[in-house]
Amino acid sequence: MTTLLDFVSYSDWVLHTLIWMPILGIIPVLWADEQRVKHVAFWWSAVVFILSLGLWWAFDPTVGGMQMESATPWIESWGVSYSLGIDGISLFMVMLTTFMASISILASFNYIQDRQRPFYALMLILEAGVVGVFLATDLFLFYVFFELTLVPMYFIIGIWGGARRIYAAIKFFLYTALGSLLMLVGILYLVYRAKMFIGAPTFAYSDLLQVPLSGTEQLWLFGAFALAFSVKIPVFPFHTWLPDAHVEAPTPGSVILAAVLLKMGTYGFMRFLLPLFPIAAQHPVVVTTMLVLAVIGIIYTACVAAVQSDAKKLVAYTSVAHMGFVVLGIFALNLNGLQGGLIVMISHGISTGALFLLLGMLYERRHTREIQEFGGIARVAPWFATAFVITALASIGVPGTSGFIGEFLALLGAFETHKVLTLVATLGVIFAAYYMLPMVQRVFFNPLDKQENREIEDLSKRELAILAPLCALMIWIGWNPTPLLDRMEPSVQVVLERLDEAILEDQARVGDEVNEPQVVDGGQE
Amino acid sequence: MIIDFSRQLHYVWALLPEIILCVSGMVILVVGVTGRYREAHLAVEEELESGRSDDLGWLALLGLLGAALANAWLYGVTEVGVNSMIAVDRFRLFSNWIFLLAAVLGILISFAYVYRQRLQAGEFYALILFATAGMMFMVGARDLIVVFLGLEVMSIAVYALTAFNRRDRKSAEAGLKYFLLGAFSTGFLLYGIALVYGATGSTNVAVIGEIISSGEGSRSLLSAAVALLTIGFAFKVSAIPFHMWTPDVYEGAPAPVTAWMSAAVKAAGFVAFLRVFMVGFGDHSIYALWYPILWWLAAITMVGANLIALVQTNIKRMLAYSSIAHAGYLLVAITAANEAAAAGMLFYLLVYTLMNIGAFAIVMSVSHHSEERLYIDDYVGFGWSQPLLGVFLTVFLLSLAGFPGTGGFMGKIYLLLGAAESDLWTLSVILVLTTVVSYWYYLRIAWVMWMKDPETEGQHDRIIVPLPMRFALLVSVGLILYIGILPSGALEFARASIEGLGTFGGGLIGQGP
Amino acid sequence: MIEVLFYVFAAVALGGALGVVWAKSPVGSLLYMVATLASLACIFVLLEAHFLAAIQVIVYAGAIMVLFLFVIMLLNLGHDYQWDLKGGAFSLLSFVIIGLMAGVLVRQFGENAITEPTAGGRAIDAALAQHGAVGAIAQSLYTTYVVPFEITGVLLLVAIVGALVLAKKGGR
Amino acid sequence: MYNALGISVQGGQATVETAAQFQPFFPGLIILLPLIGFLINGALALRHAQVSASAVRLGGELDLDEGGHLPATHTLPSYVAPGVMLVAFLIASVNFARMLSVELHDPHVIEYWTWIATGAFTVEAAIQLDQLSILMTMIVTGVGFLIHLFSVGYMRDDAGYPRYFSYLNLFIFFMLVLVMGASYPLMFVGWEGVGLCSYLLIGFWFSDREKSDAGKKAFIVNRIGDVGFLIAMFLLFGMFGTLDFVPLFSQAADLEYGSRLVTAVTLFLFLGAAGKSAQIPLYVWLPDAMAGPTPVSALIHAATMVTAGVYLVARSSVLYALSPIASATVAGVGVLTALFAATIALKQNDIKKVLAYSTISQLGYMFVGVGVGAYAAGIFHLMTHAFFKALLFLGAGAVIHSMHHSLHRTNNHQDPQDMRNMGGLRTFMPITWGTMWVATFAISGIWPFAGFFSKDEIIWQTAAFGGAAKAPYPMLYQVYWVIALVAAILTAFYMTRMMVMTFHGASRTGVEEVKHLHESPPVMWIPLIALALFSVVAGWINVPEALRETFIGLGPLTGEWLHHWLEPITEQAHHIQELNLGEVAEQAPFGGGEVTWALVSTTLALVTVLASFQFLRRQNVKVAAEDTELSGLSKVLYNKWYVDEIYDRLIVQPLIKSSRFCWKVIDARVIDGVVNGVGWAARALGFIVSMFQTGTVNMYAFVLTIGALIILGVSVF
Amino acid sequence: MITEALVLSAMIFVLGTFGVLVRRNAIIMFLCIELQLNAVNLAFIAFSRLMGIDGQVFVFFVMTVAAAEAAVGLAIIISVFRHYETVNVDNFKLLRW
Repeated sequence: MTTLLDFVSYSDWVLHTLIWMPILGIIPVLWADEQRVKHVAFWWSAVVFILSLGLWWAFDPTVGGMQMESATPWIESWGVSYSLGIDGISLFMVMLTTFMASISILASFNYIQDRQRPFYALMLILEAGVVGVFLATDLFLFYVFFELTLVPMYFIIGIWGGARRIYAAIKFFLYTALGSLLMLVGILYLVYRAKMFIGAPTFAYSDLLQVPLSGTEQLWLFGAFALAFSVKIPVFPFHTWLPDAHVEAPTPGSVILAAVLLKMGTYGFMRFLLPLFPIAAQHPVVVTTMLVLAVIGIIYTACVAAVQSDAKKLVAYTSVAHMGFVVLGIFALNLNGLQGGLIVMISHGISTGALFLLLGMLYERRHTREIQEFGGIARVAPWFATAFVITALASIGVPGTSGFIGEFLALLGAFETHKVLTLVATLGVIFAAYYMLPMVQRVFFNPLDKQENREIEDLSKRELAILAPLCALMIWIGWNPTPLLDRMEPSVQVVLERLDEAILEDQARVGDEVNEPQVVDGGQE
Repeated sequence: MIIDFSRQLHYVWALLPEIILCVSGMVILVVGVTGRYREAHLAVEEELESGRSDDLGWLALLGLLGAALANAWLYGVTEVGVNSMIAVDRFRLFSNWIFLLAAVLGILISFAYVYRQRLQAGEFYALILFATAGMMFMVGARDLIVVFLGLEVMSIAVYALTAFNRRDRKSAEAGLKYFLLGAFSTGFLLYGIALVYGATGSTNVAVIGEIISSGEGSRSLLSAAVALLTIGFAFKVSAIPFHMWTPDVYEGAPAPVTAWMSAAVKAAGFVAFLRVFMVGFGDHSIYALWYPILWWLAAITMVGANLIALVQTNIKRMLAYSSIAHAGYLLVAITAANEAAAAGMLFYLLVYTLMNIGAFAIVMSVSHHSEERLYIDDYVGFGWSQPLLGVFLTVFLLSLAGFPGTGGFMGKIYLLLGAAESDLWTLSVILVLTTVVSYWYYLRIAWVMWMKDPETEGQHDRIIVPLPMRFALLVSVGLILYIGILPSGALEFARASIEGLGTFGGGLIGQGP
Repeated sequence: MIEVLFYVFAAVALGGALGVVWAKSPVGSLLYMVATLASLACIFVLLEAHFLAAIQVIVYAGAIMVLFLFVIMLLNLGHDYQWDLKGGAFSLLSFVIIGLMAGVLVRQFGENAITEPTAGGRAIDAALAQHGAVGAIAQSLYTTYVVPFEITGVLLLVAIVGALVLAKKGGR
Repeated sequence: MYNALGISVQGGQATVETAAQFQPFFPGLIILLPLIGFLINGALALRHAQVSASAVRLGGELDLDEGGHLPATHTLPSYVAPGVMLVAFLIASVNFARMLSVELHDPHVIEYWTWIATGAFTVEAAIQLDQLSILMTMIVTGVGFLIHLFSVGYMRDDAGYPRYFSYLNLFIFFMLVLVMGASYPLMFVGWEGVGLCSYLLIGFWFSDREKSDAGKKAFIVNRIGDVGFLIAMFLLFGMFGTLDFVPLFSQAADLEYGSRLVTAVTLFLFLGAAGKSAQIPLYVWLPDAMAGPTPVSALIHAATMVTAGVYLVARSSVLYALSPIASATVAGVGVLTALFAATIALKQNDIKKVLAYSTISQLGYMFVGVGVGAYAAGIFHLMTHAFFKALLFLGAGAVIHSMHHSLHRTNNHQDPQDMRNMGGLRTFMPITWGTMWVATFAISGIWPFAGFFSKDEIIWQTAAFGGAAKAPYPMLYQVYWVIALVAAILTAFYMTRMMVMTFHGASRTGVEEVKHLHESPPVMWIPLIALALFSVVAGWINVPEALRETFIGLGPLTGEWLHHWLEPITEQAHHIQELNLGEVAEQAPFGGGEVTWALVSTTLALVTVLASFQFLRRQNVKVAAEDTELSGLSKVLYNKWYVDEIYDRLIVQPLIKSSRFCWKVIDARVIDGVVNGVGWAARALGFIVSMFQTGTVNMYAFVLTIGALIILGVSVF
Repeated sequence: MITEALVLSAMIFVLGTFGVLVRRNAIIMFLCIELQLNAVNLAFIAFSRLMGIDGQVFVFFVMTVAAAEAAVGLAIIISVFRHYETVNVDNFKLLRW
């Protein structure tokens, strides 16, 4: 495999292809006639996914830094370059994106009945944007992609969504834009500092890492960045856009939103927040605040989820809880926590994506999402029920599924640093059962007492083809996450080393100030 | 060619674009008066679409082409000395491009309107050309007298254009308001000029700058002068609280005039503002005086305009408030008063011209080239019945909102970079926060036209987009996207245009209020 | 002597200005305006701006004010004796504002009170002596300020065109 | 550098060499076979479900009796499911035999693949073969096989037959992972996995809302315990840097005795154990779990899964030995549970409920055993209990099966599980009657049945521990001992009551119904016989030395064989105990040695059984439909001390209410209120500001002038 | 006398401003604006006593502008009058908010 990939010099073009190919896909999608457009879109995205599969082999798991890097000057006077790269943190995010994108396009065959061409075009743009977010190693480029994902999602929710779609779409848009624009100011501040330090403006991630920042600056910038990412994740008080967006979005939109868009926030934490502002990120107050928010998110949203009457809203709230685990893992600031967070991200992407798919399929059959309306469906749709139960179990982190590995590692990591908070967070495990099982029960079990429910069809072949790989992945990762963990570890190590070094440097700096206050002449400067 | 104004003829060369514009304006007037009178008949759709309806418009475009050629030619000219009354620097030439572009786009989109509303084409286009010439005088001047006269040429032409549609009482009312307030603010501007003159004894900004930095000149007069000049310019660029005329005038004026003037007049105001303040009052001592004023002006303008825009129902009015908001963003650049900010302002004005005129062009198509269906609710279902126009309008709106992938985004970044150079972080934060507010009203149109289900079918089926307007739209969309994706060329161009402008007062680190 | 004359004319000018604001009818305002203009012309003379004083009377008081009068007559507003001042509070507030504004301006002027003509003033005297009142201005108008002078030509053309278009009756 | 204690993280590789003599016989297959069974049965189940779904869709049910012969989806599982169990049991037996033949001191760890490896934390997917795990494996596969066999008969008519067996096989798979896993995380996989299967099987008849609810309740309550397990793992990882048993326990011996950390770990572990093994306060799910098919109750909720807690404590014996507080807690909770559950069992009328509370009570005994440091005794009782309780449940299942058939035939909608509707079944079901009496004697602790040996040892060890030289809380243990004795008497009473109400006295089933009562088919009674056999003989593998010495020739087996067998597992714990507590006492608190008290307890039990048999036989039991309201203590006992209601009032309802509050108030009002409020305020502000735009030029000029004045003022001053 | 002239100009200027603020008649408002321009002229001339002839030249241009403005302004007023039959600015409220 590796030889084949080398032969076609895969590493040289794959990253660019993954971004630009979906965008180019707009042309055939807009060209195709209305009946065939969905197939065109699906196969196009499938090819993108297949191309991304090569990363598994082409990626060197021993290297912690960026791989397959390429940089082309873009806006030279601002120091902006079109530079891409991949490492262990982004590798799986990219693959998850290409995978979930093609899955959700496949899942929209029935759901999207009108205005198909624009829909699929937007989906492809969205895919390109998200892949770009994960691949960009230039903050400007990152920001562009980060924002770019908003527009297609806005239209996907707003045009193909439910009754309150406009409210949901605008809320989603404004909420996330608010955060990211403040981040933009932060980025510019960073660039301005870099210009003073290096002499030329630069947005390159690797250059910005070199910029020395004082503690206060770091805290402010951390705040700006963290707000953007926290809204995206979303972290507790910024989460209310999510249920609305999820409920109103069409199934494929929800899937993409849950599976990859939320990950952009946590990815940002790992990729930018920790390495760029290591002092602030390790500031006890900051860490505690983030952890407390994460824990509130876990418990609180689980509670809120439990009393939802709309199944989709329930799952939406659970997303917040899951992402709470990710934040918890990240701010454990150790190997277990970070890797656990990454696994939760992957697992959540797959399992919650699958849950939204299943609920979407249910909606296609019954045109309602009210839990009360269902009951006993397992009797008429056993395959459906089986898939749903497996997914639900993965979602609540039953051992043997992907969810467990992530949550376990995240909690394990967090426990090392913050015992009490982790203790509370662990209660989330109970709450997960508290929200998920009643829903499963009321939808799939209980008496089959409604005539409409009797007529529910079981999964079709296409739907099975969608769900089977997802379920297989949930279980496979649950039993053998090591190949994933192996590939992440060096990159996570790099982040952690950066944190450690920063603390040492800071101590050295403080030490200098304390020990040698008498040095007046500028010899040292 | 070297120009040192040792001979009077040099003035002709230096002012060649303006002269060409004035001459072609006069030609159009003459042709318009003597030319064959065209009866507007009802089966005009075809003629409307092709844009053949108005020969005078093409004539005006020809004149603009000539001016453009002259402007390009001026790049080969070398200026000797920096104190002459007429500046032949790249700053002026870049601004000229903006005015020419605005005029070209404005004329291209007004063909059908002029025809439908039976406006006097000759006078209409001539006034646009004269106003453009006025703007060019204004920004090309290093002497406050010329600035003032250019401003008056522009203003009087625009007053007339605003009230041009004699059948429309809104147009007349707008003209009156614009005229009264414009003249009123001119009084302040003039008084400011008088005080500057009294303080320094000169009306040449370069000389004023030198005198101020040498420490001469009465500070007490200067401080009042700066304030009065700020008021005068703030009125022209419609900064809050000198913005009151803007929404009314933009709503009342004929649509193509609104489109054109919202971009061009503002651009002229800003460019002159920048030159006067940076070159004339660029010294640190006096920068400290006007810096907080402009800081607050920018902040209030950004906040206020965006807030009011939220509650507008008329799209022209909403775009008017949006233009005020953009004035706020541009004021940030003037507040920053450094090289990057100045270049950013030029760049932003260029992009703004494209996107604003583009947006208005589509507004005009929707309103059937007259003054109807201007409410945001009239856009329900527009996107789906006219997909291409819908996409274009979406692009314009996203660009106005400053979204990545569009020129508006790059412009905003440039402004923010300029603000960063002067450490204007609070202002930057206000800028981005108000941008978020602005998303709401820009996206509102997007949601109305794409996401709402229309109650009546086919209300947008009879939209005509004449060939010239199509051309204008394609050019603007293409340029906006091009600049949004590959901005380097335009950026470099804007940056190079700033070189040698004069002293820069910006970069007073940490002098935030 | 000159000072006394100045104060007399200043008083008339101010009174006229007040009258413009205060007069009930447009025609009354106009007449007060003419008075102000005339007294200002006299002050111009006192300040050695003879040519401008003449222009002030001929162009301003003569031509422009007559134009106003024409319009007032055209619109048949001459017999309009309606009091059209804004309401009391508004006026009061406006008065406070302009009072403050005047205070600020006067304070600024007072800070560098110059009474004696300086080098510039002497240069004017010299120019007046050499070229006469018209020549002194013409000298710089056609040399230094030739460009603005040309622009005024465009300006007037624009004004004519604008006025023609707007004042023309009805549609085509 | 990421290990807090600086201990290198390695699996149990060191032990592989020393155990060179022991040749495991495909141990992986033991786990794999049930999994294969699950996959086959699962596939059949899904296939069958599609058929039945189309029948349901048409409005009816799939009636298997109508078709004449059963489809392949129903015949195949009958062979596959018990078959894989049998093979697994045989393989386990071979391994057991091999282990018997060699002196295996250190556990034998077999690694398959690296499960989780983050760089800071590594867990192998490995199984551990040692005396304890092989014993548990034997119990699980052996009892499991018998119950599978029984189920073939019991579930024959059920539409979900293949699904049932797929769940059952999956359960066995997870149970084996639990007992054979070589690390806490792997054990946790089995731990939650069995909980999951329990959930699925309790809610097997998911169309019934109550049964579905019961499954959910079981899962959630179990999860509460699982949190304890998780936290304990986190703590252990922090302490040792590994979660593999072998390196962890070898380091654990070095810990300080009674340190707070160990106490915390063991208490959290016990929280997990209490959840899984239905101890106070987390026992509430087990009685409800009787909603599942009866063989499931036998397998999961009596013989195997619920004993996992005991297994956990025994497995972690080193840690518990280090923490006297935790041990006392374990024993205390155990003994309280034993008494508490026994009191409730006194007044239950549902035959399975009686057995359920009896199970809880017996589990309490096991915890007493492991709590007083008698880990082998706990495991011993676990084993004997597995036999006789499985037997009791299967017997009850046979009764219910028979009752169900007769009620079904006569279209009677009475509850087939209510003992008030039974009586006199002895004549119709002699085998069941006989085997169940055997089990009753066993559970009551009457010599020479298995329960006598195991239970009596626990009671005795409690007494002895209370008298240990340096026992931490001697008084406490004496109280435990007395309670344990009382609970034993109660056990004898309620078991006799159950037997009498079911099998003796006059038949209360009804005239027509009686005709349909019948003994079970062989596939069902053969397991009964087999289990009855074990219930008699199983106790003899661990005859206390004292008894053997006193009553010479009571058995050919060596005394305390199980103790010796488990010695490699428990020796470390015993060593710690001896070091810190000294020798246990030879005498009970009120005097008397082991033999004496054994005699006393068996006599007490026997007397209780006989007396209550005589007393209860004459009592006039009314049919359920005609039974009168209870009052006083009886009512409280009948209503299970109202614990469910109290939990509902104190925990469930407040939780739901606060959840609603969070949603309706905090989320919708406060947070969204702020969000929408900002938007609303912005628009309102915009509206207000736009009020200046009055349309009159004066106003515009006025605003302009104010601005001008402000700017002038600012710049001048 | 120069300072006095400046003070006079300031006073006439603010009086003109006052007129614009309080009068409703468009023509009179325009007259008040002319008043402002005259104040400016006075200031220029006063300053030109200090600084030279440039101020006077400027006044010349201002007067031209005033004339041009008068032409267009009055034309606009006529145009408005045709629609509204009044020059009272309070009536021009079609465009607001």
